[in-house]
Amino acid sequence: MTLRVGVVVFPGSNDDRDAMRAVRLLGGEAVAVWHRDGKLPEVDAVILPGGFSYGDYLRTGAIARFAPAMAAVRAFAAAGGPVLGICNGFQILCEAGLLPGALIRNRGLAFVCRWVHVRTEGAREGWPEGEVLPVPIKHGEGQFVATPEELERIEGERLVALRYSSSEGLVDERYNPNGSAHGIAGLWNAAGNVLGMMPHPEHAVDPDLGPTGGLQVFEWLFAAARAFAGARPQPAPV
Amino acid sequence: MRAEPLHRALGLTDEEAVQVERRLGRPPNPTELAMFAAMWSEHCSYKSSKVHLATLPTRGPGVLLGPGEDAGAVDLGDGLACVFKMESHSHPSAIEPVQGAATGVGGIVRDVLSMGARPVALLDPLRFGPLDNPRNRYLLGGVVAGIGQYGNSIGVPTVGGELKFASCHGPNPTINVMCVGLARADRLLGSRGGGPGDLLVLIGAATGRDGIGGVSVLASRTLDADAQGSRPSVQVGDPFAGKLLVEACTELVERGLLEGLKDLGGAGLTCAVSESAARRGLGAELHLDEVPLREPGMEPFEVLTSESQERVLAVVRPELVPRVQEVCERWGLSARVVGKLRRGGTLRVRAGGRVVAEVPARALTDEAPAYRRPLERPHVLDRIREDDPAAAPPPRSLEEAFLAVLGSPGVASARWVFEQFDSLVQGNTVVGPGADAAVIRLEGSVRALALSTDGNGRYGFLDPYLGGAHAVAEAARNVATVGARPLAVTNCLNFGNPERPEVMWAFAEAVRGLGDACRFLGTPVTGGNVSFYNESEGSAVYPTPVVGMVGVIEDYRLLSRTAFPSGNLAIYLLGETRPELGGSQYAEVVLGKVSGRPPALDLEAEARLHRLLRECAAGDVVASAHDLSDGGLAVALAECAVAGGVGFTVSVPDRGLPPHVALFSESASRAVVTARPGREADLEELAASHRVPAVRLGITGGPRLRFEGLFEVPLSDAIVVYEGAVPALMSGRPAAASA
Amino acid sequence: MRFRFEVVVTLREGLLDPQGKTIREALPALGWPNVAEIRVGKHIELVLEAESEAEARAQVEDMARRFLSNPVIEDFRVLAGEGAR
Amino acid sequence: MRFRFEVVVTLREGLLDPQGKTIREALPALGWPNVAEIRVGKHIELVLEAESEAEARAQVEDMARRFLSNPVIEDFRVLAGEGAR
Ligand SMILES: Nc1ncnc2c1ncn2[C@@H]1O[C@H](COP(=O)(O)OP(=O)(O)O)[C@@H](O)[C@H]1O
Ligand SMILES: [Mg+2]
Repeated sequence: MTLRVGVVVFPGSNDDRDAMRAVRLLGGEAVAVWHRDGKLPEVDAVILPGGFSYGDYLRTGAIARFAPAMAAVRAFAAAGGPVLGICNGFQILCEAGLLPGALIRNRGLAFVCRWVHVRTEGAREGWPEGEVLPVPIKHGEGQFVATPEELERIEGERLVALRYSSSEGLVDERYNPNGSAHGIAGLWNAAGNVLGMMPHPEHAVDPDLGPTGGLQVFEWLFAAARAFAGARPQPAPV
Repeated sequence: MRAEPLHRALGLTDEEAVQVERRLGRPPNPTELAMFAAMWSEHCSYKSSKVHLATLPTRGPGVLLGPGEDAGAVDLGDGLACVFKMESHSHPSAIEPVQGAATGVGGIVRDVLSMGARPVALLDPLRFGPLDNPRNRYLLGGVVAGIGQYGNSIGVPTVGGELKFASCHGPNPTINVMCVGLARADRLLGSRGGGPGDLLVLIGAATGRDGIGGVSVLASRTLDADAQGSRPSVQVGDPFAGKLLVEACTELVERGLLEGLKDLGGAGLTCAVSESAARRGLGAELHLDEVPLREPGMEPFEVLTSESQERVLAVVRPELVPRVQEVCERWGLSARVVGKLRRGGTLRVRAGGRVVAEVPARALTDEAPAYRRPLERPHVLDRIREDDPAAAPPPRSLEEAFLAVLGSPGVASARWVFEQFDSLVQGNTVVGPGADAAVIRLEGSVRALALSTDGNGRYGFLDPYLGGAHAVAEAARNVATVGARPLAVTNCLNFGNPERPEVMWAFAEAVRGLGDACRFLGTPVTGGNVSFYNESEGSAVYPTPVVGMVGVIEDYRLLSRTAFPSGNLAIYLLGETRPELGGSQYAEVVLGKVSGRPPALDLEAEARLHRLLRECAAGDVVASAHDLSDGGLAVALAECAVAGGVGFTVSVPDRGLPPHVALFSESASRAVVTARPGREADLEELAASHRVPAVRLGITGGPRLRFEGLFEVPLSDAIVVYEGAVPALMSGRPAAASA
Repeated sequence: MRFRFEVVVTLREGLLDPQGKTIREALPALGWPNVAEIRVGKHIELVLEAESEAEARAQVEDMARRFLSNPVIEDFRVLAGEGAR
Repeated sequence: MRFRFEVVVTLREGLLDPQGKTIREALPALGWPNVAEIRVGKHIELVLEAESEAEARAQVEDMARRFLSNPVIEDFRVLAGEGAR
């Protein structure tokens, strides 16, 4: 069965085509979802892509989270559908309250485009713990922040998905490119079906272009999509 | 005192005012005069440069669109066209670096968009004054932030550029930007499509009082203390609106809804409408009341010359207008019919129910004045050129000289700059910034574009003819080094005040050098930009022609990279080294002088090297390749080592040259390569067959850069010096190299 | 009627403000060593149509809470509308 | 003594405010169709040591002009220091 992955296109999305290309490269079918659509097409997973929705004006994700498509994504997530937010997608998920915390200006204030390593945490189906993934980041506002209580809850409930690390998997401030609290690069929601991350896995799947640390992320997305599709009531045969 | 006549206040000379009246057969009204002033400004009319630019080779088998359009285009085969152009945004950036640079990116992107192409890459050649001056740091920081803000937001990868320094760029930073786009060759939008009756649709942002008189005041008058006074005409870029324009325009083109498209840049609507009409041999009707305004009470002349950003003018068949508007509405953009093309050649402008201007469209465009300004070779040059740095005594310590050159900011890594740019978006970046040429694959194929921008101001100063020729040769060499075939050239010519005969002489020489090199290397010039008046406080920029080269690589999987990939590889120097330190990085950094003659350029040898490098890549004979430029052999070897994290041991061939000359000579037409294991003989044979000298220098490996019998440096130190120089300077601390 | 309001959005106490921190660290070298604290927030000026000032203010408060600020990291205050104009 | 000041930095009149424009155009879809104008600027809060309020204010004015704002495109105003604390 070919999995169908919806990629929401907001005005200002930049890496939407890139996410769709990655989905196709890995054997899925990519479907563009327009931000004004209040209803998702029949899909098994959703990606909120990177970019600068609404120019990042006011705050990253602040305007996009009101899009009709986001209401549909919220419902999709509530029903257990897997949702992956990449970079601006992560920022939108936080703004929408689907993930805790927020992303603010990088500690160094400058935009950073660079290959980094991140270490996986929070083992689950399709997501082994302790893998070190080479992936690129490219953002100006990727510093993850949350109140101390919120951070405690995030750690306590093991919601961290990715932390910045050395190529050996050592987590240390030296490898933290933006000042994120606890070196957090990616987060799960409590149910484990929504994943937000600042790095760009869609730019790390094609060996012609560089390392392929992004494959792990899509493996999870596809595993979760398969499980979700399997559990969903099938349309009655006509 | 009597008030200055209006035409002079607007920047027209008395003679030009007479010409305007002659073209009209009557005195112009103030609105018309403003239109002429904007269109006949140096920036829009190229009146001082036209006669020289006409000598450039612009034709070739692959050229689809040459100069004269918003951007040039070459055929890539497989039905694809590459559209590309370079432009300067130096003057606005000197006044407000963030917005100046940002709007520069926006402008060049719209130029490429206007030809019906999707922008796929940006490159940004940058030149500043020395970084020990806080104002220069402020300018560099601001320009980089501005380029990032715009380029990153619109989703076009910034994949290359230059970062150079010279005192002359302190008061006159030189900010160029190149955009490259791809289009279906059969969908290219020249200014030939469409005809009488087609409508003019203004798409994008509302028109405000941005840059009113900006063209003539900001760009065509020498920048000086009174630039303070021109501050309110700074334009603020809206990258989000720019992104929407990119998406809307590419969709309009894909759907085949447009007959033509023009960017609104210098001289705003006046330029876009008059050129749209004149190039088709037509006239037009323009209704200013239909133009969406951002501010109340704008005068017709303001609406006509406003340079508000994020606007384009489309030529649309009447029946297709609703579909055009529908696409624009989807992207949240306004699209308003503001006029119509008509027979007869007259541009008639209406506002408030009356005709406010009526002029022949061609009088504004093709019939603008052209000057053959006086040229004079500056005699001081003779003395400076006689002072040959190769005749100076050798440095006290070669090692110190090496570290000083490697850590000089014009040689050291530009990572501090390019990490602030998204180089990956669009997912086709095979090689991003930090290499000889950037490589962007053509989606769905193994073919790729290779892109490089190059210019050397010191060479331009010492010998503008060679400065022009070297810029082309180096850009082509960079493209050939990765394994690509150079196809065509765009350029930006950065000079001082053209009314000064020495400046004009240098300009003419540079253009001659550029043209000769392009003719010889078979890379026609498809477009470019001239930036004059880069002088203030009595000092002009070096004559700086900057070249943007587009090449094609047939299989990007076989490209050559700079980095030494592993140890135990034989290192070769290709090409001949002569005692050429004139205008070199070494002379500037170690001897503190910019003097002598730039390296000679044998274009025949250059072309042979390019063919060799290409065959080395295609035949998978080499494991790495890097051309030699600033800093010569020593720097090139260090860059290969730093990039790969692999040291080397070499013995520098003496051939009668003192070691420091052999290490730092900037003789042209050279490269360092490593042979694939077991392919050494093939490499030597191939080099011989192309009549390119190839000397085996040594071997890769180990944790040190070892120049046998001379000195050695730990690789880790070299990395600190090379990578640390610019960040240290930008933080206001002294560089590691001088510690 | 038209009413004008100003909304000030500030980062919540306890959260590090990267911009403020960078500015404060730069100040001594620029000749202002005596700045103890500096925080950078947003200042938003609005003009809106409403039947009454009270109605306008209620809308602005709502907008500030739900849209102009992010409660996870920011506080806001609505400043005296300077009245219709 | 410590004094607290607020500096408001706004884009100069006549200049395009892309943020304000984009936000205003988005507002109707978010349920606030009645906002006529919106401009986004910076709000900077400072606490500094000085001998007197007058001296403190003079310093803040200077800082605002030379460093906190960009006179090419921005205006600023220094708001009443809320006094020492
Ligand atoms: N302003 C810049 N923006 C992006 N990339 C840059 C910039 N300046 C330099 N680079 C990159 O750094 C690398 C080294 O530049 P340079 O020394 O000029 O190369 P070369 O000598 O091969 O022409 C190139 O890949 C270039 O694209
Ligand atoms: Mg090179």
